[in-house]
Amino acid sequence: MTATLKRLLALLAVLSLFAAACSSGDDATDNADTDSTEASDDGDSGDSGDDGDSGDSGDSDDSGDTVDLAQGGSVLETVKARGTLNCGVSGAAVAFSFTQADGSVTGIDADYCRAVAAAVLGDANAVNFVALTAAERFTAVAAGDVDLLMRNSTWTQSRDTDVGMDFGPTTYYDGQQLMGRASDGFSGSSAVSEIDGAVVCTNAGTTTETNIAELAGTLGINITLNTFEDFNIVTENFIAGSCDIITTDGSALVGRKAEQQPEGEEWVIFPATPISKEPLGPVYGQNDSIWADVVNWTVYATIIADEYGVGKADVDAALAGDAPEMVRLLGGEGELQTAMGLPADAFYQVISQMGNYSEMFEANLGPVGLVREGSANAGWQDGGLIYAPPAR
Amino acid sequence: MTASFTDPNAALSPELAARDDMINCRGVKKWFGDFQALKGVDLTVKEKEVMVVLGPSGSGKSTLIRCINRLEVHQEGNIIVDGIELTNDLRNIDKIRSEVGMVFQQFNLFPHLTVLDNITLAPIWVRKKPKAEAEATALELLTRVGIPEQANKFPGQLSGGQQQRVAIARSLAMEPKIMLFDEPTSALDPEMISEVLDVMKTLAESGMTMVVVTHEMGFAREVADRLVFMEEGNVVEINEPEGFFTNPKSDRTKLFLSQIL
Amino acid sequence: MAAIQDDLSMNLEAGGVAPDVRPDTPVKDPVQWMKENLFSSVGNALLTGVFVAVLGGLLWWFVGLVFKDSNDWDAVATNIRLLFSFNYPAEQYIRVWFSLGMLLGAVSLTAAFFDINPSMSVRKLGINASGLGATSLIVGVLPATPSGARIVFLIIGALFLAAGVGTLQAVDEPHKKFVSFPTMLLTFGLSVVAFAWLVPIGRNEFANGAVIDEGGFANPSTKIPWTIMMAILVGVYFLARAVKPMLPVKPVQTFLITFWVAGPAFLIFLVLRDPTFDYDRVLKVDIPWAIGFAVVGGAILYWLTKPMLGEIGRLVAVALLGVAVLNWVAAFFGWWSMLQKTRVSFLVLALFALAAPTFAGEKSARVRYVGAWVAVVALGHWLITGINTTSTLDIAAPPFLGGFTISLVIFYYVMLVSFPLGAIMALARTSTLPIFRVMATVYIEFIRGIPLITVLFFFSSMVSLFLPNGMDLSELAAIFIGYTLFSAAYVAENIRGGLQSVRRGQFEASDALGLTTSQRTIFVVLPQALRVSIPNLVGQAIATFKETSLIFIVGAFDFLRVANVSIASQPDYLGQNLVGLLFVSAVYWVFAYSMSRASRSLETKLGVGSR
Amino acid sequence: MATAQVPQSSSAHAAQQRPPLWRDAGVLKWFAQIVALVLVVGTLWFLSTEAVDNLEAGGISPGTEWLNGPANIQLSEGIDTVPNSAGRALWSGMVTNLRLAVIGIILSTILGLAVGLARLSNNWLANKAASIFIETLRNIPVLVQILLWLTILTSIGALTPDRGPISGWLIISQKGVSGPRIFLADGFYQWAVLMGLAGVVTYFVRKSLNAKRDREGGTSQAGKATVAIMGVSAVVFWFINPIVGFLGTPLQAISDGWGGIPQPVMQAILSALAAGAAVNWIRRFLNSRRTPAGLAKLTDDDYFRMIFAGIAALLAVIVLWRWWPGLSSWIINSGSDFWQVAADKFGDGRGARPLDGMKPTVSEGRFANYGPTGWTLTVFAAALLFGLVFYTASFIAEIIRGGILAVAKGQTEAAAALGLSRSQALRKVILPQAFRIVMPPLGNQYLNITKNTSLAIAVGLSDVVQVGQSLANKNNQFLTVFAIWMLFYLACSLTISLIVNTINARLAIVER
Repeated sequence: MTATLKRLLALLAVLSLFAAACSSGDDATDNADTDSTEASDDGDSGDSGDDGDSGDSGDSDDSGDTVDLAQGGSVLETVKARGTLNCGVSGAAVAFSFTQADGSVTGIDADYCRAVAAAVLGDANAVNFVALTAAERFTAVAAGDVDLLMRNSTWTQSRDTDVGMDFGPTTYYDGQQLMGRASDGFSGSSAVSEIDGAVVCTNAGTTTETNIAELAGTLGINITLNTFEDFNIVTENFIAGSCDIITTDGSALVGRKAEQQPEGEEWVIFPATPISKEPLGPVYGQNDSIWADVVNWTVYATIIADEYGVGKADVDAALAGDAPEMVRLLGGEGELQTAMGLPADAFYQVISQMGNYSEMFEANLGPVGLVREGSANAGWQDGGLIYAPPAR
Repeated sequence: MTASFTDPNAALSPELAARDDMINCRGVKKWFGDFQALKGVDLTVKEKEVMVVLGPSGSGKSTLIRCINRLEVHQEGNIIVDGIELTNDLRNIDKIRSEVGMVFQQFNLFPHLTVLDNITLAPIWVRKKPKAEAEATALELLTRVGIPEQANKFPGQLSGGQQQRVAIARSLAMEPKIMLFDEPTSALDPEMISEVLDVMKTLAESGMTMVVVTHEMGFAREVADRLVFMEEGNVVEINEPEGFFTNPKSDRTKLFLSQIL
Repeated sequence: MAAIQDDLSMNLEAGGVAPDVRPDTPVKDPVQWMKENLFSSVGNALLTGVFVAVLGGLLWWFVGLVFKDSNDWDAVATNIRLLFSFNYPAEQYIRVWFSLGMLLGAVSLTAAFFDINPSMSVRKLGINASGLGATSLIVGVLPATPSGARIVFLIIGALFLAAGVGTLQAVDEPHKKFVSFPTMLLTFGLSVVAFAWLVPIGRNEFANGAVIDEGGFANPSTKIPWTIMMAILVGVYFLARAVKPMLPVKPVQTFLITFWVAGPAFLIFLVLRDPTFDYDRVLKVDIPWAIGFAVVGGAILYWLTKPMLGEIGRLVAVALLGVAVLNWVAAFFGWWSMLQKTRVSFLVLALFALAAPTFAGEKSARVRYVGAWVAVVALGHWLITGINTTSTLDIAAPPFLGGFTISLVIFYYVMLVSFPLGAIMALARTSTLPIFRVMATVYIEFIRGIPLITVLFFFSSMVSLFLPNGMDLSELAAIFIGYTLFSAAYVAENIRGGLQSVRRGQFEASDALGLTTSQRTIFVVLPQALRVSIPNLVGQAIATFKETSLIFIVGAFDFLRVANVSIASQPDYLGQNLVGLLFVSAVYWVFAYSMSRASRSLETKLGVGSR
Repeated sequence: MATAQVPQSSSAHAAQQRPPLWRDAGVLKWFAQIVALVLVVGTLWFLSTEAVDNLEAGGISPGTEWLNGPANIQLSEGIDTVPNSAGRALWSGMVTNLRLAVIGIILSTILGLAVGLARLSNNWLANKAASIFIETLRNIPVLVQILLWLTILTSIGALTPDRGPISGWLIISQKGVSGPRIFLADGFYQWAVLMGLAGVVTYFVRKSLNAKRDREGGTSQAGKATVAIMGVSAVVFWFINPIVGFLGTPLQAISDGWGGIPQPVMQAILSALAAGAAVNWIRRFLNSRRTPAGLAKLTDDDYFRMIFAGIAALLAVIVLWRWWPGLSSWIINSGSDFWQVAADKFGDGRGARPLDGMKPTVSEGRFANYGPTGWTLTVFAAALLFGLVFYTASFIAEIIRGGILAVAKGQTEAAAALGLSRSQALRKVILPQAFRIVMPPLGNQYLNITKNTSLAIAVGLSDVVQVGQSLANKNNQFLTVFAIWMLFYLACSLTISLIVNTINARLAIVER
């Protein structure tokens, strides 16, 4: 017995040391590929040296080279070297990105992750989806845990300037809306001032919470505001009747209404006169214009293809076709794409594997009842805001 | 201060007087907070001498021998054991502890170790002896104290007398020059006392230097070279056994003897 | 049910209030039994009435909850994989099965080599089966049960009741006859296999999110592995029993303990991470360094363990420690660069050197000590090299998975690290040195005074603030560190309880024998203290396990988040929180309950209660 | 111990040899401790400077000023759902925590006691039901239980104006539970002062009655007298309580006087207190080392202790004058505020009724919601409370069962031999003894329930953690927010352990 105990103790002591060693080694690896921005600022300071050689200790010399390259380079190089794209998503946002039973992620945000992977790596499936909560998403971008964040994140001034990240072109123009019950006397034309005395529920840690509180103050109405960490509980409580009104981005409300409205009850979404503007789009690390170009032009490529009506099916025809902008975009004249470090057929891959903007919209947002026509998400020719600079 | 100065070398037989000092206490004082347990004890124990310390409870007997092993730290005076003075010096403390064995009233065997492991623990880890050698010694010692068959049992499975004999064997395994006994028989049932005392007698006959705190008068009379009587932190009388029992010098000793005999 | 029956009898044995049930009490006839146990007095009869109403009402309500119209149990059945391993790639699943197989094999080996043979008397078996049958019958009769399930419940209830009562009637003196452990193991294995092959679960084959197999029965990729798992569980046990007489038991036991402490870490690391070594670099850099440390360090340690070396050894050890610390300081300020693992190795060497006098001794002991050092070097260098190497696996949240696996992994690592940390703090808190004591006390009481959730928030959102520029921790690592520091304070309190139960005499006896303070602590005090605190430590482990659910709040994709958020966000199962939560409760319950049962039998075995 | 030895009584023996430093146990142990202390303090110092640097690089200066700034958030429920400052929002959250903790402690104790006793019952069914309760609930994580309760409770049924079960008195719906509310009205503080006086009178009457009984035998009428005096005074004072309204003036004077203390004076007083404490400690310490023969030998240990006491006092003084002078003015201001609040309670215009009550109502308007008149537990608070109470009760039941079983069997037998019934034996013999065994673990559970109120964030309830989290998400003042959480919970823990320790000490004395 003693012998066993003795050995056990000795072993535990050793193991605790290892655990300490492991965790330090661990974060070293975490940094090795993503730490480039900080490290490059400090030049050859002690910290970066520390990370560098711990990364070295396991990797071969060429991995060391990668780190060197990345020091002055872009996320683009890192992604190419890694062979997969780390893409931050919500994992729990209906129609935008949700986790399926087999672990795959579906939704328009997820599709844009795939589109970027198709552009950079030629394979739409070379994506690691990292599910992130609202609270941790921006830290993940700033720390480089993800290369790209597609997590219905609103582009705001403070976020753009503050926290070490940049925003790409908007992929969905959203706006905060409210949803109530028809049985409470609401209609599609109800005004916010009518919710006096209501129990309003929304999700915590987002702009919607602040918006509704401020609005209630401005309108001088009394509301009880309950906030929850995730929107499922909000909807649950709305169904149960514990909440009178729920509010979040209009797209989510439409989705919830389409999927969860019980039999015999009528939910109404208040008019789209926005309480707030919520432009949603890709987010990436600050001051990396190479990577920003790649992401932005992937989005633009889907929009331009949409303008020309070129989808998955007719992409080959378009490549051989006579619209010069489209031919250029699809890599007919390769230098535009190669100039930004992508293969010439990058956007050909995007359109052929993922389709154009319309196709992605219809495939993901259509089923939950969201329509482009008449909304801000219509193409610019149809009076919407979806617009891309020319590919020249 | 109670001033009953006793000569530490009193009542020494010429044979003993010729030998070297093993333990030498000079003016040892010890306080527990406000309570003074030792009030200046002077004592000399000669090589191979068996000294029995008597006295009513609370008289400082246990404190004295615990100071000799530095289980308690004395605050004033000097204690020199086998030529080494007890100070804060780690090396000296280690040296003395491995030379002085101690047997406790409550045995203090390690309940989670077998008898054999109890005995070999210190020889292996303190004396750095090979395990096989330590075990051989342990078995030999167990034979000497008369319980070789109990080697693989746990202390909880032994009777009190057997446990105390294991405790003695455990101390002896360190090959101490001096053995301290702190009331070794007072936690035992009467029928077990003799088996422990017999072991102690054998040990005394083999020439071990021993300091024994006990209430066993028969043992004291039979085995001791000298008797020390303590009261209230002072040494009241030092005498050889016959003189102590038949013709005590101090009144306090007489009173004590009359109560106890 | 079975377990509760156990509790009942335990209560009767332990309780001074209830009468003892002697093992040879004959089985009474039901009327007499009811008279004694339910209607012994008017008050008792009244109580029985009240509880019949309460229990019946609760059962009715619960059955209604489980079979509510709006519940779609397909949500759980379809998402089982998501719940347990989140988005772990399906084509790599063989690794998960491999590690599960290792663990099950270890369970069997442990049972065989530690003689763990829980057996159940036939009487208890019969009573449990009848109880289960009766409950099932009642559920079948309740109006809340949907008509489809009603028949199943009635049939199962009737079968179990008949089997239970039949067993009790057929076997005479059923309390003296026992069902052996191998039989129970075999029955369990066969039941699981039968369940996998015979019970339809449905919706289980996917192609990129779309269900392509709506068939009723679990698909072969689940059935066959489970059959193999059960074959391992049962087969390894019988194999081990067969070879046990030929093998030395002690070393196997030591190996098994080592496996249970360190094995899961290896499985997580090796099987779920799979480093791709660059062998050129391994040969040129890693192996030479490891050999260098092993040889030079071994020589130093061999010299340091010389008996009676004196303070020169201590000085050398302190000097080594100085060098080791300096290396870290240098790394911090960028004075000179060095491989991370050399820094770690220096530190470990210094600690080994400091501990050397404690383990000093004759030649064989010294060789053993050096051997331990070499093993540590080999292991450590391999681990660090592996960790710093890219993995062949594309898992979204390296190095862990999500779902239940992450709960288990966090639980395992937290316990592994907080245990030694807690032991050190407990020693510091009971030490006689005032500054150590005050520091440990302040830390422990501070941590115990605040809720875990605030600690997790602090670490998940603030750790990067406290680190120098350029250093960063992943979210999960931060959570893990926070949870470990939290848990260590509780572990320390439990061990302190054990330390205080070690009697003063033990210390004195050790001192009298000349053991040094560290020898006294390692060989005498800690073993006794740990044994006393085992039940409390297991209790603490259960609490730690349950509280892994709190990482849900700081945003980790653990079991609870998958059930409550991820599944409820799938268009097919929008809003199916209730079924997810019920399933999560059931799984947590099974694990926590088995752990508490195990700890209770451990307590009885160690006789801690009777001390 | 190893300091230079100056023999005081006799020079017959040589001085103790001082060992070399690296072998001196006394020096070594202090050396190791100081090194450890320096390492820990150094690491903490390094980390905190890093934190401050990092924060300032991000344009945030950690501090407390923002607590007085606007909150910009709305709370779900609490004493103030639209707080006008961040500090007020946090305070409102703390009150929510405390309310939940107190209600939770009371309910879980009652439930736990019931289940624990049922677990010991001879009735097979009661016993079994109790063990199912315990084994089910304590093995499911409390967070999961809370979320389950939320799902379950929101399916109760819609709130309508005439909803029951007792319409107008008790209303249960998926928006929560509402019942009549009793609250302290204006006259309460006057009434409380008068009742305190009545209490003093009762105390002396009881004392004399008990003394009489001891002298003359028979039964004392103390119990009846207590009921009579307190009952009569309660009724009488209910109507005449405004007569003590004059107390407002002296309290106001105390408040003004306290607020008038200049800051340096307060600093000086506090410094003097710190220094005095250190001197007092050293004096007491030296006294404990004093012997009839004079001062005993002081060891190195003792010197180190005294030096540390001095350093601690010095640090306190430096903190007071140099690092945190605001502490003194805070003590002055809040002390003054405290007396001011007390004075206000007795000010003019206070009505005569000590207590008041209102029935629950359902608000008129577009939505059916509970009105402010009743005592309302929203469904979110209810889910949290149910989760906490059921989970904790399962532990309390086990503690109580264990405590009762731990009371020796002989006690039960002796009680039976005296002819006490089972319930009497339980009430008079076993429970009082079990209580003492049960108290410390029970205190632990109370602490747990208090700490677990922080799970309110999972059901969207605005407790101190949720409010702090929302605020910190907006202004990144995580450090201050965490410090506030810490202080709040540590204060709760200390209070609870203080109460439990006091009760335990009292019980221990009573038993002997």
